[in-house]
Amino acid sequence: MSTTLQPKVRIQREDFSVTDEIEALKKSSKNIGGLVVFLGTGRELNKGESIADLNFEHYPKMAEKKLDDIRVKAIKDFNIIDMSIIHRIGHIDIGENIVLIIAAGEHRKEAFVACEWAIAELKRTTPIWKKETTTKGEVWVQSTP
Amino acid sequence: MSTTLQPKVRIQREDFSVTDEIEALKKSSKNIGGLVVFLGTGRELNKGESIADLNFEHYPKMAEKKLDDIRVKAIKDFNIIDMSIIHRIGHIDIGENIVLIIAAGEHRKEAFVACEWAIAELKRTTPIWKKETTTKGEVWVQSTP
Amino acid sequence: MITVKYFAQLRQMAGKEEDQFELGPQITLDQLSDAIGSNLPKIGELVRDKKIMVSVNFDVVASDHIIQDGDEVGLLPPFSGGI
Amino acid sequence: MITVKYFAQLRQMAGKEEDQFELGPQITLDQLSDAIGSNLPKIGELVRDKKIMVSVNFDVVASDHIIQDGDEVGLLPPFSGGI
Repeated sequence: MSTTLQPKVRIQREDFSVTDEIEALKKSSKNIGGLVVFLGTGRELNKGESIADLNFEHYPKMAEKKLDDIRVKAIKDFNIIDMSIIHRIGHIDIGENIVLIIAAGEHRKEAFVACEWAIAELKRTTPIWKKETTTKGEVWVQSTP
Repeated sequence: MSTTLQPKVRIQREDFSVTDEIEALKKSSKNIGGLVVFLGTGRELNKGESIADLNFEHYPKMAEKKLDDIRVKAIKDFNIIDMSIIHRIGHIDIGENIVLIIAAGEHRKEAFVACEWAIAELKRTTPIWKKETTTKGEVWVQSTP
Repeated sequence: MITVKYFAQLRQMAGKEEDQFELGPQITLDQLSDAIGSNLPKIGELVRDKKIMVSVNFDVVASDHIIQDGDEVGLLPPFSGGI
Repeated sequence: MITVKYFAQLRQMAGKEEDQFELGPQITLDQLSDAIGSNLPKIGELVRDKKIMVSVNFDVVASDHIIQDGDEVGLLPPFSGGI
């Protein structure tokens, strides 16, 4: 388990450990009863095209600001105890982790709602772009719901 | 990372690693794009009572059968790729992991629905019982929604 | 022979994990509750009054279920798994 | 001075990550799109036709937003973070 205290919202090149991030979030409160985690990973296929690899880029400062906004709003609006959001950038292979959102609540219901809202909001508001490399070449992906 | 291949539905005394369970499930398909995880942990308070520790017991064979049924039904009904369900029994301290459900889908929506359904169904159908030790003594907990 | 399993608070009330009864090839749940109640009157009453769920061979059954010789019966207090 | 940042496909189209313009204390988005278009006509057109989102100082703005000298403007293709 990592002993360094890291910010709860991060954009980073390196992979993350889901277990370490959960254990870090658990330290927020002894009253956490339910954690809901969304983990997005690199799929091999998109609309029938075979993907060789993915590359993510972001708008520094703005992307972090939007993720911070999502975390603060989720804690306030859904009455959860805490939330972590981590998104990777750079080259990502098939099967690798891309994005992690953890919502920690006293009970499970609010954690499910907050986690599902947060990933939808991330896709809507956060300046991060995905480039897919397929057999046909490179494609900047348009938003998908 | 664990190299032993373990069943995807388990009831066990020892703790589990969320990361290891996710990585094991990822091996089901290269087409997994979204994993939704529910992790239940031991809270310090329940209805204002301070909890010293928790103890879970189960009905062997029947509990495993019900978890298997939930996994099979979730994969079929919600069109997810795979699911893991692990529940611990025996003595559990505050903050420790109790139950883990992972739903892996091509997309996130079906994974959220399947995961949330599975934990509700576990509580409804699976013969597992929780005993809380508080300052007032031991209490077998009645079902909560 | 029918095996009856006690769990959680019922196990603590019974002071044991199971009982075994010789009650013929087919019996009703009422007949079983009488047999249980001869030694454990409180538990017999809970079963008769349908205050607890009953499983037969690892599935919950309705109160009119006919129990066969060789079946395993579980007496199940309200579940509280998960969190 | 106003800094304009290009991202993703716009960065590839522009062949650079940013431009800087001296355009006075306050300008409209249309004036900025003309300045961008003088070197990068396609991108200038996308901005003028409101085909892409524009951020000013890290927040998305409406098309009538007035840009101040010193602002950082981001030209933002549709986002595709998450999965």
